[in-house]
Amino acid sequence: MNPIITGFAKGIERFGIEPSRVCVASDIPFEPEVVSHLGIDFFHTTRGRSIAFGTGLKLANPTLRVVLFVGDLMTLGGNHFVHAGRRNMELLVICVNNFVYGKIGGQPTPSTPITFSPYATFEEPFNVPHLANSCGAVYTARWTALHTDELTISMTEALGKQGFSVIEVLSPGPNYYKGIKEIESNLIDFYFENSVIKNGEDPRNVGISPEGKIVVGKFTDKERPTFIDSYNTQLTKVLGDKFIPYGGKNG
Amino acid sequence: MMKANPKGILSGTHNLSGSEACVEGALAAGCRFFSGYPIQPAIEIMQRFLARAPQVGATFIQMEDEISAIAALLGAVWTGKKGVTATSGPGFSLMMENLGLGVMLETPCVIVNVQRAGPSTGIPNRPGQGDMMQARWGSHGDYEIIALSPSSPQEMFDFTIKAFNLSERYRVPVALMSDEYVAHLREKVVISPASEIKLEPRRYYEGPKDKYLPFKRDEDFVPRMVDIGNGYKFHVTGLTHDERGYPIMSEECQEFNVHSIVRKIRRHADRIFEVQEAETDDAEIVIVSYGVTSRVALKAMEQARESGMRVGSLKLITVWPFPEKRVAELAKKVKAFLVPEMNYGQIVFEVERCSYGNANIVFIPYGEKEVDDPDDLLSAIKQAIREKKPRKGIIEYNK
Amino acid sequence: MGSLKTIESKEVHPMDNLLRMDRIPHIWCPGCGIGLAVSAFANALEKAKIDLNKVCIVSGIGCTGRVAGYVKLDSFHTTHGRAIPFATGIKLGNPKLKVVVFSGDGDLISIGGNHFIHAARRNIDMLVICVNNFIYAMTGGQVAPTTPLAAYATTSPYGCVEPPFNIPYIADSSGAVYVARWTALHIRRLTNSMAEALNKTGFSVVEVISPCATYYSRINRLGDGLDMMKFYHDNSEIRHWEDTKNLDIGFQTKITVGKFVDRERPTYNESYNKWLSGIRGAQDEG
Amino acid sequence: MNPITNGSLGLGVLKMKADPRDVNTGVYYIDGDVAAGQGALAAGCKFIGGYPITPSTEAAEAFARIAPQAGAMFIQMEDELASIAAVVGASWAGVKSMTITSGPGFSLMMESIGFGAMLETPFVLLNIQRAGPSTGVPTKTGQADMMQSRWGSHGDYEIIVISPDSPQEMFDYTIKAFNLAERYRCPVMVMADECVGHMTEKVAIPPADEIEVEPRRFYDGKINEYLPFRPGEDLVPRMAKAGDGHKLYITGLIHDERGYPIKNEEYKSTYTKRLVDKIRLNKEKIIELIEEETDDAEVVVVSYGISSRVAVKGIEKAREKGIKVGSLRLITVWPFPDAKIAELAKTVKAFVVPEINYGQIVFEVERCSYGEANVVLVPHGGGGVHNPDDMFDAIEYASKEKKRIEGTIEYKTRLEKSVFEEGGKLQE
Repeated sequence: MNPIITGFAKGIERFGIEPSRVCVASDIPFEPEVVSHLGIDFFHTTRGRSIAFGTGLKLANPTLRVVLFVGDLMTLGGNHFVHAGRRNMELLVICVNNFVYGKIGGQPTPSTPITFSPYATFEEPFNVPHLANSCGAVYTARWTALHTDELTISMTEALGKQGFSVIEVLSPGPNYYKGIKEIESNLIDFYFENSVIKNGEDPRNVGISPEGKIVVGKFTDKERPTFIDSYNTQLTKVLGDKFIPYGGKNG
Repeated sequence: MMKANPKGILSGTHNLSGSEACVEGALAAGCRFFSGYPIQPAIEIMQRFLARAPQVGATFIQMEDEISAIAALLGAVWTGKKGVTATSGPGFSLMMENLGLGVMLETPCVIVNVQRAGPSTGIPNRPGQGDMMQARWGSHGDYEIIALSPSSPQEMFDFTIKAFNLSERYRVPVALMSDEYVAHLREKVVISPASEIKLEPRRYYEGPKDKYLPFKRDEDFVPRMVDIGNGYKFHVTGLTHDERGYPIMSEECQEFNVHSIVRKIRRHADRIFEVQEAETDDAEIVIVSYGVTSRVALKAMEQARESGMRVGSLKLITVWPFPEKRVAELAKKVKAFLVPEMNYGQIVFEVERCSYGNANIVFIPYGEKEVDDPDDLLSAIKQAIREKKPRKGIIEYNK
Repeated sequence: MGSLKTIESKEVHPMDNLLRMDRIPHIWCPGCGIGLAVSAFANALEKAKIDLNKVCIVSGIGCTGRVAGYVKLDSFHTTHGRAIPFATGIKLGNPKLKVVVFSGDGDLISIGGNHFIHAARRNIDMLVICVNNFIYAMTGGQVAPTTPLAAYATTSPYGCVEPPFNIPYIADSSGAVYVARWTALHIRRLTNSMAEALNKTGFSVVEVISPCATYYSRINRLGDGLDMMKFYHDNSEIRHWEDTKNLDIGFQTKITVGKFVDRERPTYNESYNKWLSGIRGAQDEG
Repeated sequence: MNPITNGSLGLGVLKMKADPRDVNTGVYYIDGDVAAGQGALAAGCKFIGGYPITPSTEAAEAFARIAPQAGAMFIQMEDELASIAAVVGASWAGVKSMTITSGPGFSLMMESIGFGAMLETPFVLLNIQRAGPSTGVPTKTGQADMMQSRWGSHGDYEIIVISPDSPQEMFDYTIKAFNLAERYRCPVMVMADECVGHMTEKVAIPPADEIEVEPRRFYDGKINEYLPFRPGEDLVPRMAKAGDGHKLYITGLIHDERGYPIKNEEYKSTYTKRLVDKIRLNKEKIIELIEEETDDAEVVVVSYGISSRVAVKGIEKAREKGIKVGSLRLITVWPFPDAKIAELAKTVKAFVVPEINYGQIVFEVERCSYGEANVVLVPHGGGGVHNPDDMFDAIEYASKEKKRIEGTIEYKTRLEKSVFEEGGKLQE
């Protein structure tokens, strides 16, 4: 987690947004000290609901910059993910992925690693950038937690994007690996060493499979009207003067 | 009743945690399907099942959330498998909608809830008993359900089998309301030989194929089942339906359908409910408890008896249906009921209701101390004995 | 419905053994396309030559959700959005069955969107028939995640502001092995597609664009069911193997139909069995 | 809106009037769902997240039509899980928010209701009950989610539930629900039903200056000293909103006053206790009842929602026959008026409880009467309302029964007899 938060903090600083306008909703609890250091508002939501929660925050106060940290491979929140993408809600989703566990050291044995695996290894994982792209995200990128510079650049760029942006970060999740320090450090190195940067690659080709390299990079960067934009456009068109455009200074 | 299939039964004496015992119980009961989603502190049940699945040829799936876990479970049960899912507080809340579907389709299945401290995310790795009322009332609409509450790994094993038997017998989802403490507690568990484990077979329909009515009730008021894929071509729906399973949107059908679902359990409540009593014959104080708190209750009772206080214990094995009659009977004899719970008052309201003002009710809420410390209970017993006048309402014990 | 007598007639319609004639008449409005989809499905069942006793159909909630009640197979009408996980359970409980999920766009893509993408990712062997009428019809014409931009619905009284889902694209990108789209007009091609998909192993999706004369076309003043059919006739373009990302549907724009994806991937059951035998092998060695 | 947030001021001062821009003053002929939408608007609600479900959709549709002109937002989310999560989020962004649903959607919302209660988030949930369980009869009425509203989420929490019985009350009590939610910083549920939701009646919307609105009780102290969960007056903490530099840390885990998660059991027992106590100790201020002729009554009809309107017929008939009947209508069903029932139980012979379910609130009445009065349940499975004759018969029976009977006496309705005993045919 830590390299990601560092990247995030640097992103906020470089982009130059007032931290108090940044609001993080997350499935993963942050350390209180970290939040206080970042100077943001932080909401630890129920599992999987952070994107829906963030949608509420953003719509009720469009001046906020809402960032979501999503763990658990979006399993519970997959639906909120695809729909927020479709609406092009102005949210930045940082998807912390730790799923390739079964890959290291070959196949798992029934007694040990699989029990730690958040995902049974006989299932194929999502290709997150492709899914995000196909449901309409305007920005998708993937990095490992060790690509610190690239991650910071991506965070800075994505904070400035108008629309649904997704950054997938491959990183061992602390919850599943408690007490197995050895694996944790190995895994993160494994990701880094096996990755290859291919900016602008078609997201459909960046699926992660047990064979081959992990493709990282920035895959999507496009423009689409956000939810609030199209809301205002459509309603002004229909209602004319009677409509109070949404998302003014005070929401 | 029939005997269990020896395949998959680890007969003998083991040192198992509650979670492991639960899985062994499920396998002994012939359960061959598990669908779940990882959640603390129910994760061990899932892991154990996954580890045991290859050995017994069981099917396991980790779904995308708890909603789909229970939906998949219901689907699997209709193929003829016995199935189980395990979860905890937040997951249990997500299952509520499809628990209602299970009730409406009268699908036998077992839902293990390893209760943790709530509400919301609460404390994921600490025990609680805050979902007891939810088990009975958590889904919308009227229904009745069976809930069991084990207090030890041995009971996790036994009650899991009992839960499967009850669910097959009455065609109703059964909730096994365990808690983090029991699920993680490691104790001796005796697994009897298969020949001594009695199982309730599924109540299959045995008539001509074209005459099958999925919701026609037999003499016990329970409808008969068939498996998918055998040419019965039946239809079932979550809408209010008649005997054929076809939806009819009328108040008569609603009365027929839903009242039958409620009656099915209420009519057999006396047969379903089970309590364990200890020294209630001459007791002036009776501790009503369930699950892990009953361990403390028994300890407190013994200590109190040693110092000459006439204390008895009523341990609820089935929390739902609630043993109304037994509590009402006891209320007339005793001075007070003591109800320790790891929540801020749930089952105590039921005890209050069923004692009809005949006994004082003392409630001991979520303790600050470890669950197995009987001190609070002992001093509450002393207080209750000292109390001379009958008092209405729940007296909350002050530490 | 329940009190209606079974229609007694000496003549037997060829569909009679596939439909629950004691449930007819059905609840769908005149001009609706769901009946056509059901009829195509019934024909496809015959065409696919599979044992009808081993086919089971699961529906969710909504107009299309009622399909399960009219098809004479083992049929389940489940809760809103949960048809796919329910069907997953059936498939895993008894892998010999052919499971068909027949439901609407709101049910499968809105509330059940998560189950949809996850079942596709797992490649659970089932056929999903998604009738897309661009609106929530059963509840009275609310905006759906498939409602085209600027189209009207009761909960978007000033025009829909959200871009719609492109169902084949989302199915494709989450891993479906067979994806096709037809309108309710393309009965023959639809039947062929369904028959083909019934014999396909893996997560297959057939999207059926269907008119909703009562809500979608009435609110948007598009005429009745027949007018919509006419529109489909004039504006559908058959383009097989088109890249799924180009399949967006706008408000009264061209609709691209065809078969877009047909590939092979190991199903969940296959991977699971492989995993099981791997473990069994390991245990035997140990 | 300009809430007065000076902590030193008393409660009375905190009350303010509705914003005239949000109030469509006038007399209308509208249904309950639409009235609830108007009520929400008048109460200052600026955000509704919903998902279509019969029979609650009209309320969402009504709000969707009026929202854009009032600077409010209506969004139809992808499911009920998302709707309620968005509503909790919107509330923390500083606006009053509401969600609308019915039975199955209500069940899906259970997890996040606990989340809302844990975060002490003010929001309103409108549940237009239909006949259940599961899909049941979507288009017809029921009252079987009453216990669910109190106990449906896991863990211990307390909640406020209001049950209106007419479109006018849908308007009035939606406003009251917002006021209570803001006052006690907790989710408040308006448990209406299909009958009330679809009933069209006269609804008078008063001028804005006659509508009392409770503004959000924002924290107004120094920025770095804000503690989101420090109990203030009546155990209720002050609220802040996201984006004001408070560096909020809000979690559904058990937390301390700062909002930081703690894993100390000891603290839990005091912290979550407050969630419960905040409502239990303020019970008398929250409870609203309508009591009629209970002084010398021998039978009291305890009812809520639509059942109370049907009960009136039975009560009138009984009075004509000389039976002394009183009526106790629960406006707030939760917290339950324990003390009031216990007090009445001493003087009356029996309670008659009509409910459109097979026994929910009747068990509470039974509990609180401590065996001092008989308790008669007039059940109805839903899909319609009671037959007033049943109501009368039950009252008559209750007034004649001499024996004290333990437990709830289930009155056998005409409907039940016709379905189960007389071999009645099930008809559409």
